[in-house]
Amino acid sequence: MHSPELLLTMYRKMVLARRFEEKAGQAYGQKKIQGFCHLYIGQEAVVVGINEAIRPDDMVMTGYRDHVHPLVRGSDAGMLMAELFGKDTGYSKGKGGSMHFFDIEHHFYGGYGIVGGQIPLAAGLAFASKYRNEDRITVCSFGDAASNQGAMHETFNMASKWKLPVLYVVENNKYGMGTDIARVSAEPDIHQRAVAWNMRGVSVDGMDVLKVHDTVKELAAYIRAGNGPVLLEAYTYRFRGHSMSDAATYRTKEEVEQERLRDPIVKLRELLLKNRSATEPQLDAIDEEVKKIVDDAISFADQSPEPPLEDVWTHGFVEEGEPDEKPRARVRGATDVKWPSYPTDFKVTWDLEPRDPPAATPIKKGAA
Amino acid sequence: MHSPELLLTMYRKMVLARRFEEKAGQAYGQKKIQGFCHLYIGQEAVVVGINEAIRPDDMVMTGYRDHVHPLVRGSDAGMLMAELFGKDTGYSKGKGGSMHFFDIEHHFYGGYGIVGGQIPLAAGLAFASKYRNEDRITVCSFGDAASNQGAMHETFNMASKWKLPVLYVVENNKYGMGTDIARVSAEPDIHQRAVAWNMRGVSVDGMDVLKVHDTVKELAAYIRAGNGPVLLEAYTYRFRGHSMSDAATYRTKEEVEQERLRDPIVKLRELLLKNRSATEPQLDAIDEEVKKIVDDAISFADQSPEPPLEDVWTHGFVEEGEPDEKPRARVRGATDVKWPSYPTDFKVTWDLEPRDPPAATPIKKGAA
Amino acid sequence: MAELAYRDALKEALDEEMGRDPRVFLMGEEVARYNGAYKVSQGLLDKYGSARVVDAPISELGFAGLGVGAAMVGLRPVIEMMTWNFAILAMDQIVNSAAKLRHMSGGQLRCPIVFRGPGGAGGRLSSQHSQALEANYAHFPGLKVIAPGTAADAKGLLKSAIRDDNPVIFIEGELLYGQRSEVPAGEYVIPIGKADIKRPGSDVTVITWSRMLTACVLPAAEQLAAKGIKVEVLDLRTIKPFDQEAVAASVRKTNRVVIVEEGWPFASVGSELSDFIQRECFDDLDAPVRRVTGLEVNMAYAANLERAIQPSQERIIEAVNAVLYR
Amino acid sequence: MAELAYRDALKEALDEEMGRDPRVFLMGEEVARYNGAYKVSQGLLDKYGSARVVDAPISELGFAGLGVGAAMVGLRPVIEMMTWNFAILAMDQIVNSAAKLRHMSGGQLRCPIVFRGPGGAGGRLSSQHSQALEANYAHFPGLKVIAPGTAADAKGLLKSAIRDDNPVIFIEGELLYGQRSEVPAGEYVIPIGKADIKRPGSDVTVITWSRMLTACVLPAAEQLAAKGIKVEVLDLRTIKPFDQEAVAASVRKTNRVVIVEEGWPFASVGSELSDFIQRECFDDLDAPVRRVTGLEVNMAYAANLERAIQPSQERIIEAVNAVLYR
Ligand SMILES: Cc1ncc(C[n+]2csc(CCOP(=O)(O)OP(=O)(O)O)c2C)c(N)n1
Ligand SMILES: Cc1ncc(C[n+]2csc(CCOP(=O)(O)OP(=O)(O)O)c2C)c(N)n1
Ligand SMILES: [Mg+2]
Ligand SMILES: [Mg+2]
Repeated sequence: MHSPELLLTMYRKMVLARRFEEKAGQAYGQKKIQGFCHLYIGQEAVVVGINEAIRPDDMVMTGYRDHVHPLVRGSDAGMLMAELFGKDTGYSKGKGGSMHFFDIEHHFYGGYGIVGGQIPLAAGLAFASKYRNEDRITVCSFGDAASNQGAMHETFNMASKWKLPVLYVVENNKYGMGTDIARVSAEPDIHQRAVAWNMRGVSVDGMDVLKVHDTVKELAAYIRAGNGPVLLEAYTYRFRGHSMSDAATYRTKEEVEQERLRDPIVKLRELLLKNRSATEPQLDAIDEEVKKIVDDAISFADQSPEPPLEDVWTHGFVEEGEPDEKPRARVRGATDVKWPSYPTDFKVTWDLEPRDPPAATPIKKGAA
Repeated sequence: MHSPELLLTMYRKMVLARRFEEKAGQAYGQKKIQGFCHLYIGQEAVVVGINEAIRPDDMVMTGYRDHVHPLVRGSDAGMLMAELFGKDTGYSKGKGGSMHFFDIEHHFYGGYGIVGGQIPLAAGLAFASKYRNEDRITVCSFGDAASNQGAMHETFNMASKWKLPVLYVVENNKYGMGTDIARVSAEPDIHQRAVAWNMRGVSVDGMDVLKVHDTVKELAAYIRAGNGPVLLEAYTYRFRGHSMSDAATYRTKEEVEQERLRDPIVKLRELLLKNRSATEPQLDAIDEEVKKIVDDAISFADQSPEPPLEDVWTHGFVEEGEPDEKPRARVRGATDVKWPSYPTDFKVTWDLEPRDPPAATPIKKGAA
Repeated sequence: MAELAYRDALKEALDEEMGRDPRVFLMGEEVARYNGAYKVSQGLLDKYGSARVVDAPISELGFAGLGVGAAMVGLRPVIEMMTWNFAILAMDQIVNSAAKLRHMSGGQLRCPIVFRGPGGAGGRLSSQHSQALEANYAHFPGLKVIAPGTAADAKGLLKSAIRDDNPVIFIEGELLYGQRSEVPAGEYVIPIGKADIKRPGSDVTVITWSRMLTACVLPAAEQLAAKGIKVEVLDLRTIKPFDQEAVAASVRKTNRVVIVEEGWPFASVGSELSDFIQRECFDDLDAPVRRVTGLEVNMAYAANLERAIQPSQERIIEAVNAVLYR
Repeated sequence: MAELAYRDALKEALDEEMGRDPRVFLMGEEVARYNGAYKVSQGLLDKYGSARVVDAPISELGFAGLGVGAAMVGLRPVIEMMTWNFAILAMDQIVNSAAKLRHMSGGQLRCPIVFRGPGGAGGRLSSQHSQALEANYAHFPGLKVIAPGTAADAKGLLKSAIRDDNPVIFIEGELLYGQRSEVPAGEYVIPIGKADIKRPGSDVTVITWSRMLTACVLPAAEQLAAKGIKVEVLDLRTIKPFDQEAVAASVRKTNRVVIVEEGWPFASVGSELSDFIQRECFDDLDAPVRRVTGLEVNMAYAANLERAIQPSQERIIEAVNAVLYR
């Protein structure tokens, strides 16, 4: 039911994600990357499973743990690494850094550092799709701890009421920084809360890339068909600390070891071999290929110049007629960049509510 | 099961509330009251039912539709009216006006103009009670439309997780300004949302003062016993517009007429007579007594002076040693004012969480 | 020229811009069926339908962010804040998302959005409902801030704001909505960042914006004229970026300045203007810059206190006399 | 005197105040089990228990409001904001509840609460995490704003803030936490509203606060001293109410002023100081007030851009030379 191509793609992407993050971690140790740096190691099955289940032109957003989301969409690894290094060749010319990746060419809309801040924004992306009758959906992920932000409540209500085409994915890695989510949540089963917004809530084993893929496949179709938003809770785990400065003493060695047994990459590799979808040498070749990509990314980032000092002043206000920056064209001289373009002349053909006031909702009397 | 005294008290308070609001509405027409003025007419059964079911030293808060909440607690009608008139003899010397009533002597903590703003504050009152091992509870009401504010989500999570002694009452009068709550809510049955915070959710016919009373009696005991917060949805209706400037054309005449048939005062009067808890002349006497109180309130407010101009500068920063204003002592020369006083030397004897880290919550795997 | 109420001038701007550009939509509390809490959007639901004139729940942070998201992908939202007092709840999405998106993305994104609604005192509404908050937004790089004082300026500037490719904070005067004044016929825009001399003069420059212009500055100038004092009234209209040239030119002409603003004095737009003037026109100033502001207190409900807290003709005249050393 | 890290000085203040007054409690994200994101509350959970050192969910608006409520009924909450960038989400409860309660209630209530946490740039954190937001709070009547630059000031002022009966915004320097400096032994408080001359001088006054003091103002003064220029460094410590007398006295002595602040220039605390000085010391000024601020741009992540955006010794020296007309 899963083609070998799909399985191998997912394997390759998870390994790419893992190696990219490991290298980023090393570079942080060498102070080539500074500030906050939130690694995604352990959680790869979530984004990879999602990405292979949606369309390339669907839109994706997340929080500050955002390196892997664009990477698996097809972003240039070297330019992502260069962004981490604060170099001119980074996607944002070193303006954003680790927490604020953006790759609009690949429909990755960021990278937000305010916990939960992306949740309303994603509803806006989805609103625009619906407004223009596009059939694209938006996938917005956020952490378990972000689910206690008021922004989520406000947005889920609107998204559900207006049936916006957006999939919210809570990447439940059990901790918000050092805090076990169950310690600060009255209802730690986050997808169970979805009823409060009359919204579909689903959970999935986020360490199993196939389950994530299959679940999202179904949900994406459901959402694309106009059924409104879904909240998907993916149970996952970060093998590293919250950020580079976190020794993660708030969890036991046993817990971490236990979780490492669920490593999604190991699991998929075993499956591929068991299935005979791939041979050891094939997989080793992929590992090698990925290693090279990531090594190249590091050298590219290393060798790239810092942004020019005048860049302090750029990307403030957009001047009239000023075009958007197209990073891959700028940095790699790419001529195949497909930049999203939106119609300026169209007709809005749908109604959010019936024009004639519906019959007044009946007056309620209460149970007691 | 309800003593005649209780029934008569509730009757008297509902009539007092109604007459007070009617007079305030008239005074608004005469421009003696200005700005926003949100009348509670039609909803009286909610606050009266609650008030007779809680203790006088329990704490109460609400939004800007706040005239009646303190009135039924025992606030001086004249001083409330004077506040509406912007006079020196008002509870806040004319600083707060209609939307910001405060009467600390009667444990009425305001009067907030930011929709939903009182929700976190009430959790703070309840937190303080718990912190000091007091057995007082807090009752915080807000409107149906306020339930879409993020502040509610954030607060309910904390209140429920920490089992704070607070009763949240959503006074569901079906509209937030001109908007039918069902038009902007994915789950318009607001108490049903309580599950999202693992919180008890209850509804009651808010036009029936006895039902409100009995429900709150039970809930107050439940909360006082340490079982945590409850969300009570009281279905009610405002007979007037949102504020004085609202012609309320967004609802049909029929709907309003239909609702007027449920007038809680008429209903209770009929019950009292049917029950033989009171005779017509007795009730008429109460009506007369109330009329006099309200007439007096108007003349008192009318005859009171404006605050002195120097008052522009008062009640900014509290200077060291500066006492709090005790309105009834200041205005009426009352010597029986019981001002809340809090211990400054005590021991905090409870833990919010067990000191030893509890066993880690088990790792979840997801359903799909 | 025809007279139009300030609210109707704004409505014309919205209507014209929604007519010419399907990407423009209006979202906010009570904007649709109720036709706007202050009736600025009267008739727009009927004309443009419920996808383009959207009644939002009371979720300021949520729908502000939703607007920003829509702006990121090619729409041009106009987000109505019922008043700017409530927008404090949405501030995170305004200053941390809208104001930073182009920069954080290294120029990949733009955020053409207008946040608009009434600011300042609303008339006997006490402290939570009577705040002039322009300084709080003007402080942040990445936001333009506009606060028109007349119907004509309101219309022309709102149209410019909607066409601008940057996030714009558009603060209307809550007490101006009913005020009628002359508005040019037909379509026109007023450029962002240009001040306007509302009354020429040579003795003192009074700089102001929004409601203070007609509520007390122009009447005070009239009174002073009767005493032979020629006040130049400079209406900033755009607060950020403000018109440095116009300010400097007027100060160089008159050598004396009074700044009048409704908001609080501390770290306000007036402070910024004063700082600019004392540095750029140091040798031109014959007296220190004086300011007339809302008093450094929370707004009271009582009529006499509310009056005393706000700038008045008397206080302006006093300040003008002070800079003239009279 | 012993040397103490800024974070430990703050911890001592919290510990001493919690020890002397059971009404004081600390609430915020990661303050308890994790001992604070910046370790300011190290050990306090163990000492005071989970009712007094409370790990909050990521619900800034909610727990800020909860704190205000607790302050209304006799507790003295210290609410930690993990950084002030996130407190923007809580701003409504800070400015619309805490700052207005005493006034709205006509003096019936008081709100003794401290909101504290780090402000300013954190070191390569890009724009959403690098904001110096003191101006936004100082703008509102009803709030005191404190921003200490040394460990000793941090301790003494935090103790005063906790004892104060008003809401206090206490902004720590995110990059100061590890900085060690001398702290007096034993208990002491530093009064709110008093500036401190951190280096006396007679040629130019440089006014600053928080991290800029040690990060660039004192080093620049040292460099200038080598050139024979005697800079008086006035550390504001309290931003609101600021020490008008100390500012005026220093300016009257030196006749030249440079204001250095980490935040953006527009409508900032520096604008306010400049306005105050040009008016109160108009005849004392030999040169216009100059300001060195964070540049009017969003913060970039790249090391060189981040450096260039922040005030520097070079820019301070340049400004000092400018006011000296050298
Ligand atoms: C509004 C806000 N509050 C606090 C922070 C600091 N902070 C950054 S990440 C984080 C924990 C978030 O945990 P979670 O949502 O579970 O995501 P995870 O890091 O586990 O992916 C916190 C508290 C922030 N960035 N923004
Ligand atoms: C944060 C905020 N947003 C908007 C408003 C304007 N406003 C005042 S009352 C109101 C409707 C509230 O309706 P509901 O919560 O149902 O209470 P009700 O008035 O029906 O008692 C609105 C939108 C406000 N005061 N505060
Ligand atoms: Mg997490
Ligand atoms: Mg309602």
